[in-house]
Amino acid sequence: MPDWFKRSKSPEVPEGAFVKCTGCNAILVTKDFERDNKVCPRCGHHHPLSADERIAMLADEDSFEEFGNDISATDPLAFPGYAQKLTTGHADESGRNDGLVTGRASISSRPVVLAISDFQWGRLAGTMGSVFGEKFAIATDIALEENRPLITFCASGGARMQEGLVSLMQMAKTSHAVAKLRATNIPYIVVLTHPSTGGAVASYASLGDVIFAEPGATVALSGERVAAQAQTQKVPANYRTAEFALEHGMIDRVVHRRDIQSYIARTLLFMQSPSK
Amino acid sequence: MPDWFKRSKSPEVPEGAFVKCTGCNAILVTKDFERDNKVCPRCGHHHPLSADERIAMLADEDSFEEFGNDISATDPLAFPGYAQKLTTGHADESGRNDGLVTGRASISSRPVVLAISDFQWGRLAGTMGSVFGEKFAIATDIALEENRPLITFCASGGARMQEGLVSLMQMAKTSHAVAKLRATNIPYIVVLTHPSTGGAVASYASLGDVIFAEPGATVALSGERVAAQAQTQKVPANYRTAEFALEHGMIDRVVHRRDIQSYIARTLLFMQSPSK
Amino acid sequence: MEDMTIIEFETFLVELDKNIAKLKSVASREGDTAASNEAKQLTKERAQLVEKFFRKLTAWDKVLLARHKDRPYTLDYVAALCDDFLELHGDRAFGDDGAVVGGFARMSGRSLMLIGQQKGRDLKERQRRNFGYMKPEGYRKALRLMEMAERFSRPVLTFIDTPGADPNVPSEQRGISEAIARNLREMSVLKTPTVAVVVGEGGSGGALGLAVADRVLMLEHSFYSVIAPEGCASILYRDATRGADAAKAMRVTAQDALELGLIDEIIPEPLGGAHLDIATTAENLEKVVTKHLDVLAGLSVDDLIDQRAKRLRALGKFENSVERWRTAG
Amino acid sequence: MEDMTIIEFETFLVELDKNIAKLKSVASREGDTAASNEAKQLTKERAQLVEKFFRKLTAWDKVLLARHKDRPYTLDYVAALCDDFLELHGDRAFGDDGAVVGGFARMSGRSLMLIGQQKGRDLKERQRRNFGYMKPEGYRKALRLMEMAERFSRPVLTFIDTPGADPNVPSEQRGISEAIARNLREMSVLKTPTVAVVVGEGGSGGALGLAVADRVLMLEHSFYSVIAPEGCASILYRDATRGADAAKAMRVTAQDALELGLIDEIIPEPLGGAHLDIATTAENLEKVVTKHLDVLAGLSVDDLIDQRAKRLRALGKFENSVERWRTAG
Ligand SMILES: [Zn+2]
Ligand SMILES: [Zn+2]
Repeated sequence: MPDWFKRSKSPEVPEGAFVKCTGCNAILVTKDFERDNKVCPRCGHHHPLSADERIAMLADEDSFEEFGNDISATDPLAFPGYAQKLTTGHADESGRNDGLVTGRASISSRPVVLAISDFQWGRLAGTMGSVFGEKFAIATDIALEENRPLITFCASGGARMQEGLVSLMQMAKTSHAVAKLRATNIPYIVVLTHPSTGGAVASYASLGDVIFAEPGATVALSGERVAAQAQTQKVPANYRTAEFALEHGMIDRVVHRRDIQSYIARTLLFMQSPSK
Repeated sequence: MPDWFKRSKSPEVPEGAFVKCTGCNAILVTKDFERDNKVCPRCGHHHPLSADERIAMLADEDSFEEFGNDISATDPLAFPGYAQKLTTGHADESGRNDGLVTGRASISSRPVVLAISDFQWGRLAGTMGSVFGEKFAIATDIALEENRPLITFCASGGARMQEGLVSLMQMAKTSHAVAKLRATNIPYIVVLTHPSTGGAVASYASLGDVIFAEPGATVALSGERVAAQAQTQKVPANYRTAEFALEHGMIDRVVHRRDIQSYIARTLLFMQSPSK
Repeated sequence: MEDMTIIEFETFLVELDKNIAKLKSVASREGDTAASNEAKQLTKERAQLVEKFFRKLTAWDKVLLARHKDRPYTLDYVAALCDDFLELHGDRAFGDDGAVVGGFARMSGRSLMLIGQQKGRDLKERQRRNFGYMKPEGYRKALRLMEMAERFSRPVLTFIDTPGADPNVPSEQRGISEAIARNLREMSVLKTPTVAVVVGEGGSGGALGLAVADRVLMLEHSFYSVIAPEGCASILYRDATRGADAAKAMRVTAQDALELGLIDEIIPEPLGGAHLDIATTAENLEKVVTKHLDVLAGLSVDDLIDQRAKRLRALGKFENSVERWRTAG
Repeated sequence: MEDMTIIEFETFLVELDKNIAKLKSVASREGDTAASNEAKQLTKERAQLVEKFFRKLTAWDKVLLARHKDRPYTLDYVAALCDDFLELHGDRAFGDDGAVVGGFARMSGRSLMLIGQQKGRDLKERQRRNFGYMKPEGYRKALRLMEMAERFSRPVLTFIDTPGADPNVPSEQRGISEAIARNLREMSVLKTPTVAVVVGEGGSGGALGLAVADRVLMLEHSFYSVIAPEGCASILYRDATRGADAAKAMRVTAQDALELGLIDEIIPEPLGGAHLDIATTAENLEKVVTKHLDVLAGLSVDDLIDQRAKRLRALGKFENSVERWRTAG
């Protein structure tokens, strides 16, 4: 199991009413923890959220209308173990067809399209396969047709190895989708969450007009092991983090989860307010 | 006198028939030296050329038709010593009004516009004053009207201090002229010669579709003294040279003077041959 | 008094104010009418002195004022002027330059992209912001933000306050010349209204790299120069300490720039300089900037680009004759 | 024979050729008819063995062939194909990446922008070219050249041959992800015809960063993969040495890519691989590339962009039903 996977696992629950922070081991009251959107008040560690939790945090109440849930993967290579993972994913309680959840919503009353990654789905680490690519493209099509900004939250291990070269091509497909948004000046906002790696950051997730990231999120092209093997020089302390990406000019801001909704709303206000 | 000025001075002439290379002190036969376009066959040092020498080397025979020689500087600030330099410049044997020489020509039978800097004119170090800016703009206008590529050779100490803020604005004026070429896909080729510094490289001279430079030419924003004063760290051996600029991705090639005509012709062939 | 620089004059005023305070204190403690009258007299004379001094500031005084340690910086104006400012970071290629800040701003009910050169207040911040010397990644960050503003049809407002572009080896390595040149080119054809305000030091190409705009404004005591006065002095007089003479010779003040037709308007500062009353300065600035933005907002993009092109094409002072110099020799 | 890899088979052939040569030498020196006949027989069998071996190359053989130390690289094709090649350098912002070459090329009477990933032959060149691992400045140089081609309406031809993008700290620092992502975006809407040819290793995103094109072609024994077979093996089997199994599972060959509808055509290599006959390989390549460029040249820019958009939009294998997996559990 990759290291980032271990680090990003959900907090242990010693008793139903309490959770232990995976960042600092503090014991937290579950109710408070949920209210804080699973950010530890002690150490600030941002624990993983499901797509539904993200949507609840972000979208105006009852505004989310999902789309794109009627397509599914085909295991085009008959790749070892992939069918099993897909079956597991489809059986999961969210009822989703993929780790990318797409839909219309409004944020502070502004209509938007959301494309939110769920890292857990199918234990497939938010990877980009054909369904991911198609749902992202549908989300873009709707954003274009209805003149809605597209907002995406990334949490991904990269391209989905199990679909071979087909999955690599999803990088081209999603980047082209962004090109279409850009050509028509439709706002495209990216939020990088833990972990944002591989093919995701080498395509759609690095192409936001504005890019925010959650504190401490891993942001890097190479997986941790590849990175460790490849290094011939000293590795900076914050290497492969959101803070590192900020320092090197790759993202606009590191934003605490409690502020992300307001940062997105302020960005949309800038991009969409009528010209004077 | 700035150091680069000393380094770039014309070779000493021990006897009329011989010259001494300022690069390696070799004694060369003047006739051979002239035939080699003032490049030392021993050490490869590229000695300064006048604009007329450049044009002779570059343009098809008798193809050069000068324009823009009917305007002149006004000393808008009544700056100490400037009037004297302008008078000297205008008295020089070239009969020119400024260190920038502009005209129509053809290169390998392709019609072009040339804008060639003469470093010596008025002992004003090829600086960019109002006349420079206007002549460059006229050259661009003609390039646009007649669909001719613009080819410029830079040899400049930067903006012309003696015209104060007016001269700084020539950076904006020439850069805008390049923007117009770019918008209409008219080829713009820059050749950096010794020295290409200051406001020149921070404007039109860094904006070529293709940028060539002569070997050993100084290429830098800061003058040598400023650079020396400002450094707090080890300075690379080839610092502020064409070779340094190449290494750091700022120019396309370092090209020997004997090859420059052919490199320009090949570039024009690429940019202008009919699409197939 | 005549030979004092503005900084010396400020020191003199501090002493004078101490004296006045002392007199007032004596007057109130001991009911000393003479002291009271002298205090009043000195206060009156102080006001006259200030009036007189500021009526004939030299170019060098303007340089010193523009560099004054208490001079308001970009973020001071942001604090005074903006209802909201969401700072954005990074050039998406190398780094985030602290010598320039930029982001979404709300000002007078308008959304705009605000970009400004930023010096630091204390030593630590000064170092972080490289004393206002921008690096290539700074110009590239600024261009990224300007292109975003263009895409979303927002005006761009830039604040200029830099001694110049960073002249160090790493900046040459990463193409400081290219970064400035590209900004000049792209700003000259940016399809959205642009206003640049020199609020402090307008240091040569490093300043111009953010100042190709539809309107260029200057604060009353800012300056704008092709080369630092000290640099000019060391070339012209072989004496870098003669910056005052060079500043005069190069005509670096806002008033000179206006006379030369290179800027559009001067924004008045409160008596004694912007640092004595940031709120009033910011108010003046907002008024003038808003006026120009309103005019520019009324233009079509084509007209805007066309007017800017004409403006840039017309820059320069020359004659259509070469006779003067030919015969001068 | 069955279990030999292509590299082992080549070694075997070298031994075999030595035997044949020895027999021939004996035959000619001593007039030994038996030796002469045996030499003839072995030569015939050799040809059959080669035929047979190459008819059933495994995915792993393809990987080994694509990485073969004598495999022709971009500059070998340039030498064989181009009447003129003027290499251009630099990204105009940071550096010049030796792992990618690009410039003006004349090929079959056509001017085009040729850009290719380039490994090195000897150790020194390999290091200079970073073993074909491109850095951010490489992708940015390539994009600069592609945009120049677009401006002058020249087609772009890219050669793909990389183990992947450079994964080291400095490349992360300078935004290797951003550089690739930007290339994908910009290549997807570049207003000029583009053809990409995988000539050796098509290593994941590092390859794709130059391979979003109107036509994607592959040499017969090249491969193209979402992750290096060894990397896949170390995830899938926790054993990086099982690259052969992973290569098969991921279907990385040109034939697989064609079957999956991800590429347009396979360019045949001479028997035994491109390295045995560069001239013939280059000829085949030129023929196929020219054919596609001719077709693309006949399209208007709008049609070109439209077709490329449709092509990109259609990438992926999915069903319009989720029932299969829901019921599978
Ligand atoms: Zn904690
Ligand atoms: Zn010599």
